[in-house]
Amino acid sequence: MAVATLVALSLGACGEGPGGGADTSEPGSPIKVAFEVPLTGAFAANGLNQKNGFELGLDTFGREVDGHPIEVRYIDTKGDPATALTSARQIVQEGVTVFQGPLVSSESAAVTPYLAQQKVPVDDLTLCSEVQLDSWQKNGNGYSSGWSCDHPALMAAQWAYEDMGWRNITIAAQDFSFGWEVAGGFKAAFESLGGTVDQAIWVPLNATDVSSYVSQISQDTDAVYAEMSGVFAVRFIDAYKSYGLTGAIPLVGITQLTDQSVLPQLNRDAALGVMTGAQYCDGIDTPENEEFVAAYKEKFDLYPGYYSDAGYVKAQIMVEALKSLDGDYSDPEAIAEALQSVNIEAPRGPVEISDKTHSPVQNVYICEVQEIDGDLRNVPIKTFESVPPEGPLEYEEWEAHFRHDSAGRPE
Amino acid sequence: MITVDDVHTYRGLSYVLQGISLQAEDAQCTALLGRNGMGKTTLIETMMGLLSARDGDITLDGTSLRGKEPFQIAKRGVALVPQGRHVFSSLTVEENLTLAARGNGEPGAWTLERVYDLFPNLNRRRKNRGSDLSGGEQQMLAIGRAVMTNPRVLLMDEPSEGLAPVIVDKVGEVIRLLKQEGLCVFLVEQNYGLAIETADRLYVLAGGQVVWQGSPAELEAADDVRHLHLGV
Amino acid sequence: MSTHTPGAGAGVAGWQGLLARQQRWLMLLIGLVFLLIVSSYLYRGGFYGQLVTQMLIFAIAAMGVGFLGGYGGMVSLGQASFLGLGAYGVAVPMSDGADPWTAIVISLVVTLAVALLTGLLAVRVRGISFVIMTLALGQILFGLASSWVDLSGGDNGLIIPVAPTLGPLDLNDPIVLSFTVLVVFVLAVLALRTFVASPFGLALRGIKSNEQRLKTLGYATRLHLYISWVISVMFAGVAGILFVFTNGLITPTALDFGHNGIVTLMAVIGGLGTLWGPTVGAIVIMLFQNYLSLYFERWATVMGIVFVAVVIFAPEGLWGLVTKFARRLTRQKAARGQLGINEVPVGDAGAETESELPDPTTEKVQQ
Amino acid sequence: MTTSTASAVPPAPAAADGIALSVDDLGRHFAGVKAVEGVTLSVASGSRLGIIGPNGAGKTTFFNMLSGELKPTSGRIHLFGRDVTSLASHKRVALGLGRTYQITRVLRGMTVLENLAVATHGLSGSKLDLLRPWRRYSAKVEEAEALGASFGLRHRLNAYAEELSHGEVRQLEVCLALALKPKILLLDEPAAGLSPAERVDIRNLLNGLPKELTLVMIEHDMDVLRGAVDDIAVLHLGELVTRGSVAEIQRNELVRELYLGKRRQIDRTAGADPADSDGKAPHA
Amino acid sequence: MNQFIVQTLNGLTLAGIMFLVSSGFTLVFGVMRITNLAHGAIYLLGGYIAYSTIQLVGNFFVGVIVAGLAMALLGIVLERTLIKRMRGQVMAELLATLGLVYVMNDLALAVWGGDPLSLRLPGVLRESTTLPGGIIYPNGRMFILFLAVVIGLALYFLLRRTRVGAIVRAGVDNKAMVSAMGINVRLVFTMVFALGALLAGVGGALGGTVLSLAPNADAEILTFALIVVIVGGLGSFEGAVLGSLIVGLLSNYGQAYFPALAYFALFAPLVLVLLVRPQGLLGRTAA
Repeated sequence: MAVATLVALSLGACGEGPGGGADTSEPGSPIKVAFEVPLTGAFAANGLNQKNGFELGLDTFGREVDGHPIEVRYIDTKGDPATALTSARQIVQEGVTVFQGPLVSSESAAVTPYLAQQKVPVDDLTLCSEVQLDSWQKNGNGYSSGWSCDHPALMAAQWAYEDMGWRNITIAAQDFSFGWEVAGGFKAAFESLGGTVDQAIWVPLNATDVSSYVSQISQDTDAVYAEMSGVFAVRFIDAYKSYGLTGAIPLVGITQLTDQSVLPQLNRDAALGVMTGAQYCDGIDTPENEEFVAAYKEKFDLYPGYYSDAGYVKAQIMVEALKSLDGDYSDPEAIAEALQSVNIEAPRGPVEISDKTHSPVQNVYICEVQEIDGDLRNVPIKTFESVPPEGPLEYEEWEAHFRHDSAGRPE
Repeated sequence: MITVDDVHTYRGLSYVLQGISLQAEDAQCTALLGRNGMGKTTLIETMMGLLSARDGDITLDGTSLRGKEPFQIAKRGVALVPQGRHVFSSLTVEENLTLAARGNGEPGAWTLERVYDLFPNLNRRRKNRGSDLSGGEQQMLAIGRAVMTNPRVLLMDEPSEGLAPVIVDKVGEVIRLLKQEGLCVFLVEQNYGLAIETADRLYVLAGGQVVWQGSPAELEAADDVRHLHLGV
Repeated sequence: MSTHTPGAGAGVAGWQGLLARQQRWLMLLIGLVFLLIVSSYLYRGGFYGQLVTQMLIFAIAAMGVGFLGGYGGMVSLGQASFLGLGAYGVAVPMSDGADPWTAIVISLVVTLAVALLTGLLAVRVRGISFVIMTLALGQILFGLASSWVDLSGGDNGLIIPVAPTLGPLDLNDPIVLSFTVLVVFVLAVLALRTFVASPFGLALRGIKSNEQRLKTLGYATRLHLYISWVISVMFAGVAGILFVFTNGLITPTALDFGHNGIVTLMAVIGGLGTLWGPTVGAIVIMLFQNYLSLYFERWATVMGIVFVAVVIFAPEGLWGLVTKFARRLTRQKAARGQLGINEVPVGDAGAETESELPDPTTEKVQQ
Repeated sequence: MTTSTASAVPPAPAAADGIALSVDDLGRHFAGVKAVEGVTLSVASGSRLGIIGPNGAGKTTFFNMLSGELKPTSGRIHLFGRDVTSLASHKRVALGLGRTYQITRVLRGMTVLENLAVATHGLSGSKLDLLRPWRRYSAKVEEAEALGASFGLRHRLNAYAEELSHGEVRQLEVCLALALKPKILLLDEPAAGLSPAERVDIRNLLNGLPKELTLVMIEHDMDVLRGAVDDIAVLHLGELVTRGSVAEIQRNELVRELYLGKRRQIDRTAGADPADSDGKAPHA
Repeated sequence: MNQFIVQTLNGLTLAGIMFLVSSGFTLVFGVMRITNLAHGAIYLLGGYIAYSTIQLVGNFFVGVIVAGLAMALLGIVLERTLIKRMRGQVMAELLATLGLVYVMNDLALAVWGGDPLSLRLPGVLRESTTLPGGIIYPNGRMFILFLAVVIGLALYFLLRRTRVGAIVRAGVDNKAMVSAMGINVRLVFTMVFALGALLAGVGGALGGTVLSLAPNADAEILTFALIVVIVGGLGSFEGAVLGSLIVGLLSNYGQAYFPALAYFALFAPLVLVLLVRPQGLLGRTAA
């Protein structure tokens, strides 16, 4: 029995021939794109939005470059770093031209060293860890087209201190690296301006009951800054209302807090007036965005969320870059270089990849949940234009905090 | 009338009942005697359907009980007073009694009141849990519980076990009363005295087979049987 | 070896024959694994080599379950968590800058310490309560791994950048690593075989059969079970060390309920109380996870159904079926030459014969 | 780990008074039911005591307290002059106590030889040996084989215990107890469930036991007891009713009445809370 | 102080949900000696079914009832087709239910996806009430606590005051004798298994308003239930009440006051109980 299966395995292993880089020399041969994305698990909604955005982007910008069809294979990582790594190994062995994803920061941290070692061109969405930063700076094979994790938080801190005049703030964040980066960025910027973070509440990813964390928020803070996503965002905002905080203490958050991936599930009264520091809001008033929102709504009957925009931008950058290569996709280094040199006008505004951090220089918005034509929408109330990844901080100061926070909770 | 016809029963891998045939008449007490480990309890459990016979048949008034579940056999009118009493320890005395109550509506049927009349001790302790009773009270309860189903056949497995003589006398009285009411009482005993005094017909079991049958007087006379198979 | 007793000879020879056959199996298996690893690295850059390596690692952990459950009668549902403990035992010191060898030693010490401590609890309960307790222990380790962020990195897990080197052997080379795993696996099999054949193993089977009786034969049964628990946990710990170096990463999911169940499943599907059962189970389940999942999305459903079917229809497990068949053949051969040798029932004794009604508080735990 | 259980317990002092076992006012209650009450008796080294009494008299409960499987609710137990009342079973075994069970407790999933090998390792440090195959302990294996052979199991050494006949299981049960070379042996109904022919085997087996072995034996069958024991203690309703030589007990009218169930009025506090069946607590 | 009261109320709500789940588990164990490891999966499935029902008919209470009934039905099917085949083999039953966990979770994944879902309470239950002392507390949680108490009392009445309850308790004492009294124990078993599943299903529907419904939520709740029954005593109804209170409160206080040690707060009672009273606080002598 054991022997039989081993033999079968061994035949399977030998039968499919040598692996390695994708062979794209033949005319009409496919460009192999691997897309790791969580389609199940806690991050599934984000993953699905991103996939939808990517599909719409391919529809818009083309599924074929110079006669080579773009062949996308989506791999469900379940939000689990170990799965992401195992799948990455498997798919890279089978040959890949461009690697997209993964989405979750811990997945990126797991996959990045392997992809760097294999010199695979990769666009992994968000820059959240020291591992990525080091790897991009050293190998240049990858970048994050979405944003660096703390980017919107840095500007939200500046806005909170300067525009709103808040001095004491409570932070509530999910207890994982994305949460650490976001909360740490907010804290670093807010404190460097002179403010105080009086309480930090960390919600474990496996928390059974989010509202028991909400009930820990003290009544005498100026405002709450929240990093919550998916069902945690829904629970958090609901609990915020039911424990009597809505209307009493302003709630500001990361993009995901009121992103369209959760907004329809929110209690209307609880959601109205919640503000976010965001790199994309569905209510951005530009032709690019209006076109994108209309197309997205037509195709999926939903308003696009930030992850939809991110998927769309990924496709836009990739197609533009591939076009610049004149049909030669044999050199991973050239592909990586091309991907990072594209400057585009995206729904979220102009996007340019920074040489220092390999993450975007782009607009950051402060948005507010408003009701427009009976729908809840995120509407920009302030725009910071073409902000570098370090935001209001000095670059060295930013890099120090960034490296520190990606390894553990900020103090 | 309950008839056991060439019954073979295994317990796990051991072949315990090796072809037993016997018969218990209505309004009589039929007793089965034998040493420890000879298969007496196995026979009772087979009759009640708690163990299934590999071969042979058991009939109640001509209807086969083969393959019937214990509760079906009980519903047909067979009741069990098990060895070790096994009263429901977490139930009160009254709950123990009413649990299986199946009044047949006839005058003279067993009711809670009649059981309490017969065993006044139980009446006094009716709110106590089964586990709080003494051994004798538990035996009374086990008998009371069995008759509350208004059975036609009563199987009793060593009702004298571990009881003071005066309680054993009480058991004897109850058996005689039930006989008078027309019940078919099938008694498995080690207590030679109780069996001799209450039974109308006796069987002796050894090595999974019936080795002797007869009346009490015949057994009193059969010294060799008593000595060899009963150690008496 | 005293086989002079007439009549006993056939049985013993049959048993030895079986052992000899098992040794041939072992050689064959190792040879095949060798071939497989080499060919997969040559042709596919290591993915299948990786898969085989993972199979062997999980087989080691499952052997721990098989040892305690199959021979001692105590089925653990926390083995993956102890595997995770071994892995974190390496990963935590290494992320604080320890060198790999130091980390391995720390991991072994930590796992041993936890095994010694939890053993005190483990030997206090039996049967179902034991299973539940191991499950709870596993969930607690899982909870610690995900919530003790400062140490474990939370849900991100910890990444291991380098594996140790030993003279010319660099475990950073995946082929070398795979063969190291193979060597450890063979050692684990030999250890298990030795343990089972020893007086200790004999007593353990006795405890499974009737613990009370062993006590009145002079055995401090809790001591035996305690030692077995520690051995079982150490199998998981060693597997965890190999796991973290092979994977380069350990995350809390590796310790969760699903993984705990899967390791137990490996031991049960393969056959509790058999030498090769856990390995067979590990191969089958890893194939389900990595191979069937390519073609059939609902592979977990199939795995669950297969598992339930094995529990119902082949409680001795897949390898148990094979040995049962082999033993029956041996017996038939023997029976031709000898008189009066019955077919040997394989597996556990039935419930003890008791001359009274079944009593729920004394019901035997069977499996 | 290296200290075996045997050496963990100091060797039993030779009982100066020549008493192997003594119990003093021993009692055990199960949730209000008295299974054993106020039993006091002693057994001289090398002597043989039979215990009789009807079912439910508390005999097995009494044995379970002697072997340490049940804790007494009152009273003390001394083994070879040492108070063992709260000593664990396996430590009493180390002091030289062996026992058999009424409901046999052989190791069913193992062969006869394996059963016996487990027993022969029972009191030696080798039981914790993880490395050397038990079959290579040739002295122990030979001892096990010899023991089996001397009690009629020579041809059944490789049979699984669950394949044995009733009588063979009884023999194995006694062999297991003897493998520990006990100084005192408790036998719980060794003849229960045996055919007349098998009873003869058991009687021969008992007669073949070493003379210096102290024996306490529960048995219903006076034929088995006759010639096997020096005197007999009678338990009834958990209490020690009388004790005397086999002949005395057979003559004793009270015993005949109790034991044979031919009751007339007996001069005892009738109606005293009787005991539950042997060794089984009502479910508390 | 107010903070403490809120945390206590939160802990009690959690205890209420744990009680619903663990009482079903302990009931099935007590009567049938079945360790149903799929109990958590039934909880989760109940939550999912409530979710879909509410989506469909728009009424929360219909969702809860449908979830309970659907799980009871599933319980009947499982008992009749699967458990029946392994009567009395406790370890086989346990392992088979472990296999079921994978099947049920995988099928739930296929139907409801891996995205965490949450149930929305209707109307006034979504509001808050200001309690004496100025504490604002969500009505929904008070409602869940209330419902758990009501269901608990109903169960107590069923078990202690009715003939059916007497049969169930008698079944715990001695199944064979109940059968010999002319009662169809098989039917009782099926009903008890169905009741256990019903409680888990209702627990899932109510729990889904506070806790997320997602893959792995089943393991989480199963762990809670197991710790509750180990602490309270396997098979003991009163033990489930006591254990739920202890575990619910400790778990919540742990999260609120010692977040890093929250898991130790669960571990501590388990270890203490195992060391001092392995059969659980209100359990009978260990089997």
